[in-house]
Amino acid sequence: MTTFQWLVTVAAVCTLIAPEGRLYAQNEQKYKVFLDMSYSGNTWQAAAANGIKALAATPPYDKMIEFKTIISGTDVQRQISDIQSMIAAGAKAIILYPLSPTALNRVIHQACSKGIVVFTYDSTVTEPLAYNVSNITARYGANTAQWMVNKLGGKGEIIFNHGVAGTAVTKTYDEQAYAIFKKYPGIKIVGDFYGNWNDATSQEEVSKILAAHPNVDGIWTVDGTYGSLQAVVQNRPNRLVVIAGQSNNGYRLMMADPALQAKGLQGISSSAGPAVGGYAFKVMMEVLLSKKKLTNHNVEYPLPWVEAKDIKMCSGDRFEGGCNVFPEGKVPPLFLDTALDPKFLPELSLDAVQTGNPAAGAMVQPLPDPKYADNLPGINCQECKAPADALEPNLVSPIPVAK
Amino acid sequence: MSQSTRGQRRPIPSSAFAALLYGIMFAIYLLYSPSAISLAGITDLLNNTIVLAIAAAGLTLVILTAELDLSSVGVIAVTNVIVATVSTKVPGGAFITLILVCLIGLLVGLINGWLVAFLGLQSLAATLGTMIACQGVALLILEAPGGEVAAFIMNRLTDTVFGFMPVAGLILLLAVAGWLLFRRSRLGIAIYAVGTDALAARLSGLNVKATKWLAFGLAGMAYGLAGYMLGAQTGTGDPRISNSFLLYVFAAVAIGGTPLGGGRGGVIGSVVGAGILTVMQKLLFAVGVAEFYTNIFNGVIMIVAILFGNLSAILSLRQKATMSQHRGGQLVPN
Amino acid sequence: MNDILTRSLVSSRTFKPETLTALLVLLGAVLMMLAMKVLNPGFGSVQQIAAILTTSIFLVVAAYGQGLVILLGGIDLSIGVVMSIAGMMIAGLTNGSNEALTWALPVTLISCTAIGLLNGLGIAFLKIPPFIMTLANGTAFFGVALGVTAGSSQRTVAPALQVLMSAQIGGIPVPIGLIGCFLVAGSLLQSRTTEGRKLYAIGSSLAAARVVGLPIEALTIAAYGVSGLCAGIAGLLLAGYSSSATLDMGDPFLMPTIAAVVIGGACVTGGRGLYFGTFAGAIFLSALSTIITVLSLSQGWRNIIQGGIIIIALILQTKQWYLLSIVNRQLPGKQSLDGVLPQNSEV
Amino acid sequence: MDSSAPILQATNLHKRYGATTALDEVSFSLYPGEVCGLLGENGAGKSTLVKVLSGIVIPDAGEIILDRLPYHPRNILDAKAAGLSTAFQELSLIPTLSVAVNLFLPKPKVNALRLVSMRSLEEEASAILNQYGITGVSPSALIGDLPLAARQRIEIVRAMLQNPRVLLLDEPTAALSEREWLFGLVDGLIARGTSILYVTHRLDEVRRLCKRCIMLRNGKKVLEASTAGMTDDDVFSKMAGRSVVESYPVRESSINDSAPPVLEVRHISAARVNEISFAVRRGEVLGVVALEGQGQSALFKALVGLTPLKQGHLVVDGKRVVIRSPRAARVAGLVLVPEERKSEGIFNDLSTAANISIPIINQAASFDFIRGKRERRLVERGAALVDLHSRYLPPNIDALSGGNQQKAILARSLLTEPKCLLLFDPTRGVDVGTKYNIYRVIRTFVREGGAALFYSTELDELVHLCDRCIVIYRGTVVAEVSEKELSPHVLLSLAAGHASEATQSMITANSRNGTSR
Repeated sequence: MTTFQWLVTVAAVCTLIAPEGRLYAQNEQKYKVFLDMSYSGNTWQAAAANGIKALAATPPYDKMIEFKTIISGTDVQRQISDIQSMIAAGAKAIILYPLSPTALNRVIHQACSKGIVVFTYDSTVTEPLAYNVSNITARYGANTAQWMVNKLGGKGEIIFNHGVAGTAVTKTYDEQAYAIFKKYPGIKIVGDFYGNWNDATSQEEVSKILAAHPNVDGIWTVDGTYGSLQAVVQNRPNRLVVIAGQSNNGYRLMMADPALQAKGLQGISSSAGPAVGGYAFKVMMEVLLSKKKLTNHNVEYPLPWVEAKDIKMCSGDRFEGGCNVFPEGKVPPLFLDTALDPKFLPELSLDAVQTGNPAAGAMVQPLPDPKYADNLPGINCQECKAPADALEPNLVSPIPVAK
Repeated sequence: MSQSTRGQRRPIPSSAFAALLYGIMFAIYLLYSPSAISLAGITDLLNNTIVLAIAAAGLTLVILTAELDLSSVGVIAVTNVIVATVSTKVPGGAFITLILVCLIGLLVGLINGWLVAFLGLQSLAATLGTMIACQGVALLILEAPGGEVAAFIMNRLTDTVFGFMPVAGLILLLAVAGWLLFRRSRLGIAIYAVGTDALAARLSGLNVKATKWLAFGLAGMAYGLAGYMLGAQTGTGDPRISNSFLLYVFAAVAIGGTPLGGGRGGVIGSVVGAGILTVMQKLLFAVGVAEFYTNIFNGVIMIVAILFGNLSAILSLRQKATMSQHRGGQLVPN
Repeated sequence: MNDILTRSLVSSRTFKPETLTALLVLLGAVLMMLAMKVLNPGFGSVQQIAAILTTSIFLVVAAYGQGLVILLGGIDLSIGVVMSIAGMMIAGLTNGSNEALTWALPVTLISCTAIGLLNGLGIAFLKIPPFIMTLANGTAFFGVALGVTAGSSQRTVAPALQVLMSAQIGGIPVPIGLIGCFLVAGSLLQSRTTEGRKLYAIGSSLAAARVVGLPIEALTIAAYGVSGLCAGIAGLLLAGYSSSATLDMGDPFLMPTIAAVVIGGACVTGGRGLYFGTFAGAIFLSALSTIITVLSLSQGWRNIIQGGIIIIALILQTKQWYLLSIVNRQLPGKQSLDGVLPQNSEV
Repeated sequence: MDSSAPILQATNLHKRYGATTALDEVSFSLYPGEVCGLLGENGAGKSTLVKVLSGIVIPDAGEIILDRLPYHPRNILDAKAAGLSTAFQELSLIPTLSVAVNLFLPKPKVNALRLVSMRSLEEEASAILNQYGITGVSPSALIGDLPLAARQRIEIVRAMLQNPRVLLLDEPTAALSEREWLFGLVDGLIARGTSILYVTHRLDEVRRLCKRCIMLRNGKKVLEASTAGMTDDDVFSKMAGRSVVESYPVRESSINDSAPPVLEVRHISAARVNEISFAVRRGEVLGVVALEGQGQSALFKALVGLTPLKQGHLVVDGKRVVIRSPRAARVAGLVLVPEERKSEGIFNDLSTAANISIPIINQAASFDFIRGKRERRLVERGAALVDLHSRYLPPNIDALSGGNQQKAILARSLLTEPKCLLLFDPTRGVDVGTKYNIYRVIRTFVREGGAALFYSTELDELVHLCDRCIVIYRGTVVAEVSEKELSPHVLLSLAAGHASEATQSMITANSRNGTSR
């Protein structure tokens, strides 16, 4: 083909697709709301995004907003570019998982100055005009580390499973957990690795450390908990560990299994749950619709905290009557039970967080007043001070340090 | 990129096809999002392009010498966190940091070049090593995203000058102009010569090793500059530069018409290639492609862009066929 | 005696310089293990080493395809995505049922092979550079998988696969047996079959391969197909190992597959390399990551050490050629081939 | 300058590559204003000596004195600075750069901005091209777009540009048709007192230019003598190290006309090939005569399907065949021995044995697995056909000399049991001994019922080896010359297009005037 023919072909293609392009032109009366996912392809992100999507399609919001999901990927510049596009497309509200607490500030500031409501979920930004909904301030690191120390009686060998190197979340939690473990001279960190919030990676790495240090007593994780525990079960099936971490359904089932408990398994299921996404969306919608006025730009989503004794099997598709785990086979072991939240997100069913479709007959329920979060400089605010006890646990009480 | 435009007719450079494709994509983008033609819209687009464009320009120098370089993301990570930690701490931080990041980039590049040219390591593997090591250095400097970039860098370099010229555009123009001059320098000529035929270059008296070494060094400097511009754009430092960025850098070079085999192509094509990849993101958004379709279209458009560039190869082949046959024997009466 | 040894080293067809590279790389892995023993005297039991070897199986399998493709002078950047897709598919199709494996297994592997074949088609017929073709194809199929699954598998992996990865037969963990089988089968296929031989030839000189009339397109497509298949198998094993599947679980394996192939002595421009070398490279990387994990350093230092060791391994590898040339020099003069001038040293 | 003192004196140069001794205690002198021939077979060490003198290769031992000063060049720039420059056999030009830039490499002139001005460079180059009598080459043309002969001239001119005191010319006529151009330049340089080391394997050139010559064999200097009174036989036997002078094999006609022609080409056209028809009969070697760039290369490529046919077809053994790829050609019985041995012939990462067995490797396999013993038998059979010693089989083929590589390629071709061999200049860059070997192989092949299409740049070969020749000019067959009429003169004049309208009588007339055998 000649260049000319190519040009003609391309022009023809353009004219064919051009009329469709006006999809933003109609529905002027609806609010344009964007979800900007960064990562895609892991369980946590998928569940969070599905929760948001399901809520966006749940009455009455389905009629009120025009909702669109954008996947920006892991490159922060692409996220900046996409947010710029959203501003240009006339967004009224943007909910996003930010790739960096600071890199997006300028573009978010631009958006907010144009009156766009910007909410982040789980990860935070320091831009004061944006709202952060997260439990990064809920001292996961301090609480779980202290819980482990208490269970271990202040001594033992532990493996430290960091999250993703170079992220604010990992830095925050690591700092807290290290501070606690350091207080107890009997606690010895014999191996640490960056599991990248990935169960397969965590399982490999724990296997390797167990090979070098066969007497490990505990594993501290943020995510990749199920994989970490799998490694112990496979390599040392008769002596399990004290472990802190996520809320994967498989992990909760193992925690509650008396046979495993008899072999020494003690677990805590905490960590950030995907429901924070849906919660952030609901808060955002209430702010957008002027039903709520926030006095602080940092909102704390409560930290899940489930011990073995709290685990209760569900029979249906929802967490009803205080149940908080599904039977094996109903969901895959990596399913995050914290994708559901009967208190704040009663609209969501199991199917909703798995597929992003709204639950039949659900109506969006109003939220109670939010709990505002502590300041964490460089994480959710710029010129601010963290509370003096930011490294201390607030859910468990410390045992005395053995001399 | 022909060395001369006079004399015989040259095949159309593949960068011209890349530019044409860019034009088409930009036109469609405008069709859907007319506001993009505003100064602010174009400034945004250029700001989004510049980091990728500079990194791709640097990589082009290495690829022209028929080597590969994965270290770009490592160098960008290091220099980006340097900008975020140093630029506000020293007087005249913007300028001093600029010098610093260029030197750091140069240093890493020269290490790469030394490993490849003088120790004879395979470039792909050696630069993988330096990439990982650099990412480590970045993490040592800044444990998590943060730091602060001097306001001058952050505001002025992303703004416009003379009321109509985005600074990013100006820098890109300078880079292109610099390249056009560089191509006429001895080193520029040597880079093409070495990439085309290292043996012939050596027999011609060119220092093949030094040429490769310097190409890596200059590439490193470009990565350093890219890290600096990333700091300008984000106003912060981030020790993690995603691997997808690395792949985009390579894609920009390939789409710009520089084959990985070396000796052909040039920086201008790579800058356009970076532009294509950036406008692609905007275009997909504007057309209304969302969610996972973005990934699918990303993949398809990359392939289409390459096929488009292959057109130039096909056209020049056709032209070659009509030209005289190059190789042949001779007759020697004995 | 020395002469006989050196002669057999140099002239025997089976003992290529690449074999020496591979052995040295394996030696490096062993040295690292010994260093671990020094660091921690409790280390060193068979079970512990088996556990480390088990974790290398994914790399050993996935790197085989990468090795074949690199042998042709190409590269496959879709391996990570294909691994993830395989895991997601097997979980989605079996949904925890072993019976379903009988058809889900072939369906999954055929799909993965098909993605690889698509890479090969674009490269062989549309002449798209492998770098872009595999990157673009991987990106596109990631999108497809994301669309189908919404990002994570909502179903469980068949228990049989999980059992496979944790079971032992006669005291030997199944994965280690699998590694052994794969190594033997892979090496035979690459080095002893006619197709393997032709791959070496094509990678060595495309123009000559064309003149001789080798089926370049078919073998290119096949090599990428095998790469997709291997990534698929690795993905299945990974899903079985971690009893779960996510769409990002293959990503960490892409760069290591390339590193393993190159550290194992293959030449990225094609024509050279043994699967034994790739295998050694994979084991080396596993040992390296183990020792780095156990060292308890900040991630920054981990990266610096990891990058540094890769570079050192490469430098030692090039020095090995000096070793070989010293060996060569021991040959008596009349053994020399007249007119024998190694191409690279002549110029 | 004292004309009796040597300008260049090398003493006991020694260079080894691994097990191979490339230069073994070589000593020689070069005097001001002389042309000294350097003779030797391929692999004798000529190129290594040139590279040592040029600074490309560092010798293991030995001394060189250039103009009474010790001379230890570490690279080509050292050599240039010392006044020694070289025109290389491999051609050291960069295809993607222009003629002008190539001429002034490695250090083209720069302006105040340290930039190269293409315009002034091209002007200067244009003047130089004129001065050296090169016409029809634009200084802005890319080297890659030029014919080989023009490239060779530019290579030579570039070496001369430096006004060297010592000039090394390594096989400068390998791709050059008009040698007088070079001889004129050489004469001019000599008159100015330049010393030239002239590397060649062509005796007539040595006689024409050199008063003195030295000869290498297996890295050793075996002869240093005045060229006067040297006989060809002396030289060849010294060069090959054999006492018996080789000769062309006896050409006993083995043409079998009773069977249909092995290959019939009917009106084929392709890129650079225009309506060519001819037939190769069983038992016949059909020669192809052409000046460079007349489409002969395209013809050979089209015959095996490397380039598509635009029209016409091929008939093999009386059956029409469609050939779209070399694979199809092989199945039909046509096998090409390609032009560019290094890039199209050998697989340099593979052993010689694997190079030989590759097209028929499936025959050595059962259930797709290669059986070592069967492959070895196969390869040894092929090697025996071409007289390739079995010790060459295990090592990588790139360790072999050009001649042995060519033998391996022939063995590979013969093993596929072709009906017709298509040989494109198979003796280029091959040493004398191997050449005769190759001739014998070809004759044997046709005697046993095969057929061959044979193109060569050396008329002598065509005259002595072929049963018949066709002449190609501008992409089409302009004449056919039968065995009786074959002579270098006839072929040359036809190939040059002088007799493009020639009738049979003219050819006959020409051949009478020529020096027919």
